[in-house]
Amino acid sequence: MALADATKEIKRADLLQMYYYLRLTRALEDRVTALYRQGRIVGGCYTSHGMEAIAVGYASALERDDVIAPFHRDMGAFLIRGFTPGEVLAQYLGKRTGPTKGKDGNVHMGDLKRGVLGFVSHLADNLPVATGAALAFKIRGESRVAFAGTGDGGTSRGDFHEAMNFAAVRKLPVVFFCNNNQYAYSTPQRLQMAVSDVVERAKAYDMPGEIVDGNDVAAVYLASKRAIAQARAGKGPAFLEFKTMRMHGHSEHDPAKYVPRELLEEWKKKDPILKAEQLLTQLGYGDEASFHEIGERAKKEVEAGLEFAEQSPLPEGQEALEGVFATEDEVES
Amino acid sequence: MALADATKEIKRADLLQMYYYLRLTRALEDRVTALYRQGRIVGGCYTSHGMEAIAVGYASALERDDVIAPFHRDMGAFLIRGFTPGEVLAQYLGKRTGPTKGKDGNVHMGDLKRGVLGFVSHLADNLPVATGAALAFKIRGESRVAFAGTGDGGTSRGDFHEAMNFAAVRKLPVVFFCNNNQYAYSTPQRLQMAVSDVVERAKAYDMPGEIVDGNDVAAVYLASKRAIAQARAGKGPAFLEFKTMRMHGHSEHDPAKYVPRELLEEWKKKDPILKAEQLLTQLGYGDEASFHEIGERAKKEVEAGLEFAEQSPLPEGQEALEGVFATEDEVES
Amino acid sequence: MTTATTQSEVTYLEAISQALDEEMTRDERVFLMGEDIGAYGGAFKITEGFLQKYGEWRVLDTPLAESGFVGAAIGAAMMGLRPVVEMQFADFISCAFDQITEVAAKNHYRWGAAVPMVIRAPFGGGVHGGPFHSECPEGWFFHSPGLKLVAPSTPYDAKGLLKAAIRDPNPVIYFEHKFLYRRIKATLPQEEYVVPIGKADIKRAGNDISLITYGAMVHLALEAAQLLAKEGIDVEVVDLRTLVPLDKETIYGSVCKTSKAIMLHEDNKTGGIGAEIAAQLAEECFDCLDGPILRIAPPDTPVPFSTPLEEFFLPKASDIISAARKLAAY
Amino acid sequence: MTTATTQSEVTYLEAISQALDEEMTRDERVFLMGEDIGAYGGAFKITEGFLQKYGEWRVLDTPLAESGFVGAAIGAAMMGLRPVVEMQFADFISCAFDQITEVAAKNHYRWGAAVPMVIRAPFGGGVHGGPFHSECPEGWFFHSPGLKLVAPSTPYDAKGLLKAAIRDPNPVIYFEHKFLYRRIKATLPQEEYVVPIGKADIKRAGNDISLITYGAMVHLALEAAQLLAKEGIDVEVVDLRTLVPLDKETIYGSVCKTSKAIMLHEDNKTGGIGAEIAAQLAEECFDCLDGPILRIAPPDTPVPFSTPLEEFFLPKASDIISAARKLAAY
Ligand SMILES: Cc1ncc(C[n+]2csc(CCOP(=O)(O)OP(=O)(O)O)c2C)c(N)n1
Ligand SMILES: Cc1ncc(C[n+]2csc(CCOP(=O)(O)OP(=O)(O)O)c2C)c(N)n1
Ligand SMILES: [Mg+2]
Ligand SMILES: [Mg+2]
Repeated sequence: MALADATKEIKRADLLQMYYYLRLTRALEDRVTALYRQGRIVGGCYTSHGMEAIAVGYASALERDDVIAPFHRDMGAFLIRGFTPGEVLAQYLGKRTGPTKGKDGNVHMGDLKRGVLGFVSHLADNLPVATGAALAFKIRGESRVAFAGTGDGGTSRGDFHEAMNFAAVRKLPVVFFCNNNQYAYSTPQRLQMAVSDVVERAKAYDMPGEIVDGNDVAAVYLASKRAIAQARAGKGPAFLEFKTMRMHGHSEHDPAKYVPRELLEEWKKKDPILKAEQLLTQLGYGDEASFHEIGERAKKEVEAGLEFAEQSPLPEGQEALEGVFATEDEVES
Repeated sequence: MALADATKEIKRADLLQMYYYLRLTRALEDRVTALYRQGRIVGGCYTSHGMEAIAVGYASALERDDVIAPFHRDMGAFLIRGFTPGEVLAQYLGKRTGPTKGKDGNVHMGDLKRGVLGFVSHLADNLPVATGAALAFKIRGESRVAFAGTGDGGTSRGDFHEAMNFAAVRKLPVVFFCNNNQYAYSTPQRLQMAVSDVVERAKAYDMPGEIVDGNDVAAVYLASKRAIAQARAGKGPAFLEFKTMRMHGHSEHDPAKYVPRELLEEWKKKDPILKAEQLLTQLGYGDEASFHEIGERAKKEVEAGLEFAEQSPLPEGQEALEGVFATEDEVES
Repeated sequence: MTTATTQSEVTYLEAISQALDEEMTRDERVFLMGEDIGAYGGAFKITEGFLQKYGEWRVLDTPLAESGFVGAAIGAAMMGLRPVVEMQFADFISCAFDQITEVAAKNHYRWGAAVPMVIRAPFGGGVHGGPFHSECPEGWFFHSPGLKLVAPSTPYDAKGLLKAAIRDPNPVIYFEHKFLYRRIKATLPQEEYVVPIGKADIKRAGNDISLITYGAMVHLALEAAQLLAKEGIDVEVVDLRTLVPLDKETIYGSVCKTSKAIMLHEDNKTGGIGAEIAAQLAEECFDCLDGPILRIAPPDTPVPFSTPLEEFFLPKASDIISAARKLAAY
Repeated sequence: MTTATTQSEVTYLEAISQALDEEMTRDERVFLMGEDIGAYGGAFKITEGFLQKYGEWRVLDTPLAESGFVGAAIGAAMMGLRPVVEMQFADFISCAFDQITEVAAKNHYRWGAAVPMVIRAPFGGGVHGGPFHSECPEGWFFHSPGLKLVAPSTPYDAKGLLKAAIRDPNPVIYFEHKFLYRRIKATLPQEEYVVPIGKADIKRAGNDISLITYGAMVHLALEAAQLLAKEGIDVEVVDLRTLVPLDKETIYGSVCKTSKAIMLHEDNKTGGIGAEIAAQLAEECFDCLDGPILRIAPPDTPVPFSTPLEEFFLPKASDIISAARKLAAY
């Protein structure tokens, strides 16, 4: 099989690292979910459970200098970019040590120094923004790439269209992806779009598109590598559709009764961690024992992070007034 | 030739009527242009010169009960819907007898009683609106169709995408068209989109699309008939790309130096009135003399309209305050 | 209101549901559009059960595209239907801003086409929603001629104003406060009623100071008024209910009685509705005024997420109390 | 400003061109985006010749998609460039509203990312543009924390404020008045200068009444002030220049001197910037005031097209004169 062959090209260390990030993502989000159920997290709580391979795969395929505009189920990308579990948990708990200092919650994080554009709730809003980052790279002649995504639902927004179109016209170095988990909140794909594959949408921009098994971290990684290489080579944007399934409710409060149980059963078998373990085993890169060890390491990191987050201070009320405007010294002028 | 055959299916009277409307549109807009050059028209002045076949063709293909959301170069559609040259000129001159009573200018006209949704400057804004009209028809089980268009430039806007998508998902009885005249103001198609035919955009919605010679009124009419029939039969929306060329500047003030002269020379030969005359002659429906007679009739109507418009009163200043809100008695409640 | 045989208490949220249900039953032109309002019953469950009752063409789940479905509602309204559109959160109304301000608001003025539609916008903070799930966008639309705006504070008003909004021949934005959804209850009259658009309501009569507000802040105002009463400061709480058109008669009447005014709202201070009312008072009731016109509103920042930040941001009873004391002493 | 060897007179429009040209030469991070700004030089010809001089990657014709290219400008700004985006008409800014208010305005507050960019918005009426080519959208953005807004009234200010806007580390909306483009001229200093954001300018000193305004209305104010001077009413004309942040010091200083204030603007009256300033005065300068705070602004309608309607709609010198007389007699 072509894919199986190709995965041999991925370095052992890289694959193992991706596996580690799959486990770290899972452990961290399981912890978040538990905290939410204990009432210790207020506000929204969106996880990537069962979809971790997407963010882990694409973020692993990028270079340090590249910029990402993650989607709201891309925790793995934050982790790979260096956001620690402690920072993430501090963010969830509204602590001053979170990336937004308590100004915003949950996955609404970003950090220019780590090349992560902060998520904006308004879905697809960050696609034109990432396109603009790619425009900057092109204007300056840099060999950097932007990588930006949205969900199946988000592809219905006008900003998706305007970003895709602009990027295609100017052949900008940006890779767009859609995290197609078959539902947008409760809305099934058939009420969201008339095409059966989101990738069809790329045809309107003469943009190359590819359908990828979103639960296979190696497939995501390799497809991302190809698209990134094309964009970096100046051949213009590309579109990737990562097929997957949302295994929880939209947010923790949603029991997702509108999803047929069989669908979940079916996809449970395709769990990205399971899939990665099968691959690693097949390639002789790991076994039960080493998987267990990595899982434990991830959990420990999360627990250490939680301790950090819990011990971190909340912001003081009047900090609400800070930061509306940037000051001269923050940007070179 | 298939098209030549098909045009035989168009009733002689219908074809002759379309020819008349081509001439009426041309005569009216030539008059508007002349007035503009005399400084008697203030504000913008957009004409359909060389593109008249589009509006005349599609508006002739619709039934009385259908609703149109015309584009800013669709004067023929207004005329076919019963807007008189007098009303149109009154609109241009800001008179109280214009369809907007002086509240708005030029092609920004509409009238629900005549099934015409008023043009909104913000391009593509009326596509979701027309989609909503089609939704109303579907909800009420009426056999009516909405017909709505924009230019090649307008297809880049998010509202184009959102309208096309919604219509496709719900299989609404709406026909979208793009009046592709190769430029959006000064912007050539290649800076507007990456595809070479606008019709490619329809693929993103699994919507049937067709490229049509926009300078051939019979071709426009027949393609519109087909798309309308499909929509009316409940098979969902369709998309038509009318290929044409803008023969003047964007607006009268624009010399359009950015358009290669050869392109204009080439398209001049494809003038829709010329083409219609060739067809009519071929079918034995008319000759030089009858064309001349129809042209004169059109000009006379325009002159009579101008007299009406000139003699019409301007609104009184305080009428500016009227009409912000609708009153109960305007709509049944 | 005439007294009536009463039903059991309903929440603010249930009152909204009832209004929708009654209007859909009364008038078959009324239909609903929005994200996840069908099988799911809406993010806040306001339309739970509606899909089953009215079918998928009157309870229409839309693609995730606010501009598109607001535009579609405009078109359907012009064709004679009465769409009620749900924003999942008021914050996302920014995506439909162009359709609302340029198309819906101006159609009738420009070419005489009435656009009878309602946009329901769950707004406001105090729910740990952060910058994108707590916004108060009414200030933008307040400054857009052609739109009516309402913002009920009680279950009674919520039901009556929504029914009035649906029957109005114009585009109406209905600001429903998320914080109030399940926090307040009332017994509603069993017979039909409508709360007319354009009428403010004195929620507490008083002689010393007019406290002019709307939405969730009405409850804070009443709370503060009660505490101030103990100090002998008699506050009149004016609940605007309708933001456009403003009920100048009631507002001016109250201020001319008390000679002192405080504006209170949850929307950002600068350019908020309180500014307009203060300006009107300073222009048209200047001679009635016995002191400065004070404003209590959040600072000019987005709504922050973390609890201490959001608490700092939102107006508090103590803010009202100190403003009232200051004014009373004037 | 230090006096300088002067060049020939330039129009308001040329002043804007000069600022863009100088900043693009000074700082290679500055680049332009918009519809038809390249080969065509922009709908108003402000960037005529720029494409030839700076190339197609610094003078970028965009697809017709305001949300898309404003979003792209935000991204490029965060990557360290200094985009200047042109709206073909300010009216179309509604299409980019979401990107401006939710992304550009909030990024720094939310996660510390500075967004140094400028949106040029040719605004205002008096040009027979009708409802979609005459709008004054500043009121909406005035009420959106995180944006700076400027609106120059003279060639000098137009140039200096645009340069300041480009150098500012924040998103700035630059409202340039279409009516003034070719109607006013001035001789500008030859050496470089910047007009700092946040400083109002007294365009005419006076002792009796403060007339507070901005944009094209400054010229109407000066005209009226001259006529009023003949009647012995000495009007001070305060040109705000910057709308956010407001120069409270200058505004309050003027009003505390004259004790009387009139707000004048071309944006719709209700919820306009005049309301906010009036509210601030009524709150913070109440004791200085010797009369009501008057507002002169168009009614709450779209901008109508036909000449008599638009003339009725726009403020006139006679409106100012009667307001000033009324206030002087107070
Ligand atoms: C413009 C906008 N409208 C509505 C919402 C509310 N909302 C948040 S997530 C969501 C569904 C998203 O679906 P999808 O894009 O498929 O992503 P998924 O959650 O399935 O991963 C909705 C409707 C939003 N965030 N933005
Ligand atoms: C949203 C929006 N942005 C900008 C404009 C200004 N504008 C008016 S017409 C036009 C070009 C339109 O091109 P196209 O859609 O191809 O129509 P054409 O005029 O070529 O028939 C532009 C940019 C507008 N009307 N709407
Ligand atoms: Mg999804
Ligand atoms: Mg065109």
